[in-house]
Amino acid sequence: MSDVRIGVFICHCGKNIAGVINVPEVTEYAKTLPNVVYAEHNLFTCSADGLSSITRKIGEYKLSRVIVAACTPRTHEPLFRTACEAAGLNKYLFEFVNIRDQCSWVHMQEPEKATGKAKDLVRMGIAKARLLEPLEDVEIGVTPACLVIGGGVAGMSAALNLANQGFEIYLVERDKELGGLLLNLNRLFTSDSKAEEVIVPLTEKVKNHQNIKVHTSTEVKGVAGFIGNFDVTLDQKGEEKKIKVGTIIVATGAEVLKPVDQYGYGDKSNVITQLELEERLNNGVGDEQNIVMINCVGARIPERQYCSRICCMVAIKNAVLIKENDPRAKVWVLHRDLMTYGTEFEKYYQKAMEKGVRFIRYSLDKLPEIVGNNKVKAVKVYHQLMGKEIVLPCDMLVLTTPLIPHEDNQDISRMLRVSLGEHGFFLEAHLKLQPVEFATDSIYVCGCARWPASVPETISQAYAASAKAAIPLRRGYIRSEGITASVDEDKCSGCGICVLLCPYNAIESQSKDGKKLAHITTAQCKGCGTCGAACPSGAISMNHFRDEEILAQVEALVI
Amino acid sequence: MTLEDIIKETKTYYCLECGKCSSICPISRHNPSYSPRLMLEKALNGFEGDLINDQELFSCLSCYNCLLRCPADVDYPLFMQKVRALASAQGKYGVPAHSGTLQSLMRLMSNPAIEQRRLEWLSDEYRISEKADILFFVGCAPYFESVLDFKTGALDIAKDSLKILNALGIEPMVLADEKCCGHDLLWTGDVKTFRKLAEHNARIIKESGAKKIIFSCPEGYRTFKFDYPHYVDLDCELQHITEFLAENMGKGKLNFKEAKKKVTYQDPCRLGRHLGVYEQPRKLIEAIPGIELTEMEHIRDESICCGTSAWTNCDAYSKQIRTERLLEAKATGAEMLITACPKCQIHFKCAMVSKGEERGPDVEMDVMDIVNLVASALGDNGSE
Amino acid sequence: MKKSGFEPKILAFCCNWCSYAGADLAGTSRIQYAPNVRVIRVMCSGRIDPTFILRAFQVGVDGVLILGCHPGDCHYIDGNYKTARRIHMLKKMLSQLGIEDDRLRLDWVSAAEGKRFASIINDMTERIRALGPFVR
Amino acid sequence: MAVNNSVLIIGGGIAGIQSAIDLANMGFQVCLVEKSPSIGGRMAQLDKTFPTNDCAMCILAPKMIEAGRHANIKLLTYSEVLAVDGEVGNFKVSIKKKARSVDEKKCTGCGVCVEKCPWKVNNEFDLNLGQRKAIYFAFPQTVPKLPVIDREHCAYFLKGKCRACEKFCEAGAIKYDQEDEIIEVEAKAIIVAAGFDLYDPTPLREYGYGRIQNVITAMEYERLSSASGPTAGELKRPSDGKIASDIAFIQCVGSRDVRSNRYCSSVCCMYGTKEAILAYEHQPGTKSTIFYIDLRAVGKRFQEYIQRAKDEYNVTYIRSRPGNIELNHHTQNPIIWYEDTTTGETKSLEVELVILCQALIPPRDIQEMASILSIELDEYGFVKTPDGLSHPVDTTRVGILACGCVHSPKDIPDSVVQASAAAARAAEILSGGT
Repeated sequence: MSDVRIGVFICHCGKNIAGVINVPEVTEYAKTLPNVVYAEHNLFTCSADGLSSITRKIGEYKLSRVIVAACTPRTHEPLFRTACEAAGLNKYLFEFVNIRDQCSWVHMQEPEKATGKAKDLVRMGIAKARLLEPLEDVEIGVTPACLVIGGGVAGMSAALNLANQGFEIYLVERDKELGGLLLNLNRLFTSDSKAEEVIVPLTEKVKNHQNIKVHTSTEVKGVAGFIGNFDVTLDQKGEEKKIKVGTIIVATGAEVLKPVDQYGYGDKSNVITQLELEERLNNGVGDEQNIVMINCVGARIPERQYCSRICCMVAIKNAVLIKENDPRAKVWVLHRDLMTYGTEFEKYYQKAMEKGVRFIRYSLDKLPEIVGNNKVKAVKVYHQLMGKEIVLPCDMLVLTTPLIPHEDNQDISRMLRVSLGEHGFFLEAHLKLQPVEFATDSIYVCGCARWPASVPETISQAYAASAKAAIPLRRGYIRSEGITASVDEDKCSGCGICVLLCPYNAIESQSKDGKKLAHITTAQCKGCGTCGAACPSGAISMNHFRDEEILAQVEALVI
Repeated sequence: MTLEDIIKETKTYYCLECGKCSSICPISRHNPSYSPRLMLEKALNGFEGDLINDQELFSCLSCYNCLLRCPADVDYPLFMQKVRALASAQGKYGVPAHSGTLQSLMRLMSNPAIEQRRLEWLSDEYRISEKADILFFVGCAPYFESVLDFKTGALDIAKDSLKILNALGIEPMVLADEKCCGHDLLWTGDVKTFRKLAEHNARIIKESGAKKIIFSCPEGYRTFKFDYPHYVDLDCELQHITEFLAENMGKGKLNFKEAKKKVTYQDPCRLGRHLGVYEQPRKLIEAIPGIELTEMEHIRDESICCGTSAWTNCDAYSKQIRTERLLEAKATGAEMLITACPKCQIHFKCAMVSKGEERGPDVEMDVMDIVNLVASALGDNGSE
Repeated sequence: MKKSGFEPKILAFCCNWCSYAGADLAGTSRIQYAPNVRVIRVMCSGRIDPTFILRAFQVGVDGVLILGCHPGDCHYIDGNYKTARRIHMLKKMLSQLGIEDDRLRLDWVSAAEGKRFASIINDMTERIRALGPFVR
Repeated sequence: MAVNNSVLIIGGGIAGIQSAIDLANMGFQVCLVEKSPSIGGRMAQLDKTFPTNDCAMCILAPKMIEAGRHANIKLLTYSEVLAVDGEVGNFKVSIKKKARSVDEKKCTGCGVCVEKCPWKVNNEFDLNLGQRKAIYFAFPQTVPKLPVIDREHCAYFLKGKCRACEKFCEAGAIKYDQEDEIIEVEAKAIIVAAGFDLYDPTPLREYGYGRIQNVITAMEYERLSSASGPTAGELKRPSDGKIASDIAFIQCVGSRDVRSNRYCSSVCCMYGTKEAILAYEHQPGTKSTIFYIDLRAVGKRFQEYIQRAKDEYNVTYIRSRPGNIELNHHTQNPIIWYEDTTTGETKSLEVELVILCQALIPPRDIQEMASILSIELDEYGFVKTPDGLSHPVDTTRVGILACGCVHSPKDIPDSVVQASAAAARAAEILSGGT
């Protein structure tokens, strides 16, 4: 440690610090501490002259560590790091000591004690600084191609957007046709335009785009490699194909629940789902005069608690289409809450009311009942808001069922090492601010694979996912801070505790010359240090927060 | 007109079933089981029978509170008017007040054979013309005076209206064969008779050549303005006397003598919420020197109804409503409650005439029509 | 064994994203609290190795505070849960060692809870003051 | 400043910030224009966010700092767009940068000036529930960390004396004579992320807002509930500072109503529920009643959130839209009149505090903005999308995109999604596609 040369810069922050803490005294004290070869105090260390002074002194005094005692690292650390780099000092050899936000500002009545605390904090900072090691930010190259899994409106929109930005796209669809769920739909709310008016032109653009390689009847069989560099194995009807991509977008969509054994579905001929109704409406409606729709069949129940977001609109839209086709027809929508959120949906709901569609609220404790043997003749519903039972004549009973996740979401999540949420939809990195990202970099999600969504919402998410994917693709690399964990392979016992603990799946057990070892994909490590804390054999060190560094701080607390 | 037609015309299909109407309905407030929303539900779900046979179908005051607040744009008062027509077609008229005397009177009136002598009260201290641009529509005041067993003061409204108009140098026409405007019949569903009356009035008014009609009764005014156009065509300017006076006070020779009084003012539903006349009456009251106007807690479009309308379903709840309103008036410290509708005056006075524990606390307060107030304040040179 | 004029030395580990930010907010809001605590910043409370805590007591620190994000808020998904488990176990061990339970405290402070941070510090300081110095 | 290959973003709320960061990270030059003194927008005013109860500032601040520091992002706060010429590929935009009366280069953000300023003014960030100085930071975590002199209330600008801030500023950053600047910016594409304003419930007189002290708006509640708000997070009701333990929330105030806005504001059912949960967390045992029409909980984990509110946080939901609120003159408690729509009975409920879940409305200056940008608005005054189905973030003018609540009310995740979507569309346009 003798060769370590530490420079200490203490900030007055005007009167913010100097008004309470005796800054000169602290500066003098710092000078007395081992390895400190220089110390000064400035009115504002973050000001232009403050920063240039740091850079200058590093040269003059051949400083190998720099400490600034000032406001807080959360806002100013990057600034001072740049000042160090300007003088050719590795930015990880800088240490920040917080003597304003956590000292002068909170002990204004006790200047002596505040000054004492400041000394302790500076001493602790210096203790850590002695042990600091230079680190490099990690840069991993990114293969300039993107794999989009799922050829529905989500996948195609994402693919097209990225392709138009000039990137190479592999679009993989397991069915023989592109289009996904929309292929089975008639008209789309709220414009009532035909589904094919959306899907056909989109499919054409995708098929004819030079940057997009479409693989239909194809499934993703395996994904190896790590972020930015994936080796993907595709399986096209038994025929394997290997591709290399840098980013992956999961757009596998969802499916509509079949309400087996509910309200006579499956055994009564005139009971169908909204999805089946779409087909009928597509081929010109029948002459049913009394149509009853029941919403939330299989949704918002204890077994499946969630609301599938779009079903109310699906029902209302189909009800409107029936009324427009035959105004004399009677359509009742039995619901539990009408989820026509926002401007457009609420307006569409009003349109339905104008057309004469009637809405009846039922509650979970008194479900509607069907009347009739091989056909449903009537539906009995307890009208919650009238407090009485109503019998509705019924020629056709339409059940509105939720979107549910695909069974094989499991396989994909395992292959990509991304998580699923409680209901089996894919789990985003952060519900509020990272809705289309996974905790793992360079893999993204959009559309109904994530959560039920309308067509415009799906397209927005698709674009959002391609925006995220475009970042590493454009840069050509992914950079992450040098503050990551590393394994000392001699110490590692290969117990695998760290593998289980890592929230980012950055650690995996690899066997190296017969010995099981923890291997950290630095690019994937976010530097939380959970692994380091748990490693029983002290093999993992969390750089910049290494045991020695923290212990040195601890020991320096008490003289 | 079928129930479905009514639903369309009144935009009942927009109902969000939110119940806001009920929670601001003066009837529901005192009779918790009365729910305008439920009436609409019955219609929307095809329970026409229940709707028509519902005793409370005739409870609605058509006070317009719900209409002004409904978030879904449903015209409940009109819905009531129309559904009551369906009901009356099946002989349902609700519970007529004063054993239906007034309704019979109106129906009789519609008989062309009848020759009214309804201008007997018109002594020569009032000046009217055979031909004039302005017509004063007297309304049913003269009849009320004789039908009801307590001093309504209704007739004085007619008299004082003329007195004031004369004071302004106006000698209006008054029609000897004017008939009931039909308001009460229309609102109890007797469209047939209403049409007869409307046609009669329209005819004689056209013949009279009147250009402008002045009303002292907001019900007549409302009926001529909003309902007649659907049944007859009559092209006249219409005004409530307070609007007319507020307009002409300045120019005319209306000068008032000092009248020391603290008064408060009741916005009648029809003049206020229906026709939007809030300012003119106040302007008029404040024009009288010495008169101090102190407002009640609920005024203008939040004003509280006098508790009954169209002489039907005048029950304990009606009584509670008007007693409450009188207490609110009293609370202002005013000596006198001024209103601008003969019906309001009658109902408030009635509330004070018939007392008794079960009808809530007794209230004593002078009630007077704005027209009487203005007339009483006229200086001598006023009516020269 | 309350000693007059005894000023406890307390060590606090704060995670970078929530509790450290909360401590800063106490500063920006000028909330005054006891000057007995020295903060060591780590990226995540999940980083905190029981050794750190034991070493602190070893060198004569009177009390140790572990402050992380509220459950569910962890910037690193669930680091704070892991900490909770670890500290729970450690506390058992300390009690076996006869070290008073109050000397080690785990708590949650969000980046918006400057006030909460201050009151935890004050409370901790008072408890340790009551316990007296840690002398072994 | 004339930058090529750049995107101009109007609005520095979470949507604008997200678009900016995404584009900047893609390597494009971005100019982010915000009319208030700091970025952060509405989210900065919120206490916590549903359904995770993440504290809003904890998750927002890092993004604000990132945007503030990013080499590819030029921040223009306290600035307004005056005119836009040209077309997609080369828009010419002139922006007014209002005078802060503070030298950005010299100011270190230490805040001594604010401390020393003797003049207290109502703080609009706290909806005037609290006070700030005449020279002030919009809120503690502002980006950039620069104070502003509120010239309407500064004694020096009013009376020509004081100069306290100047005297104590050791950095010598106070510039009373600073003037508005006009800045010309070139942009290939523009993203409108102007956000929303909040409906003022005063016109709905039946609810007594402004007349009954203990009837407040949801945003006022957010500030009262926020640890860094005017009451340091204590739910003191306005009339007497009593901590309210019996609260009612009224949904659809200014929403789903022909007399104000007929659309649904999308987020009120959820934020109402969140605020009820927070009330309980602040003071366990607190009772909340939420009046609603349809309980619109369509997002991920929303239904579970509602369930938890019922099971664990003493929240009751009543399906009804109250008709009016009266005042109990003795207790200062609001009395809510409503119909229990399941029984048809008209009832009243007396509580200690009523929170009106106010609607989200288009920014009050949207008309002006629309004419400057020559884009069309929909019937409600939100930005119109020509093909809402296939092009959800486009506007009626090629090269101008829109995201977030300026399109229609939506929650934070949906806004963030649209923000990134707009960034992707802009990138597409900048790459020569359309």
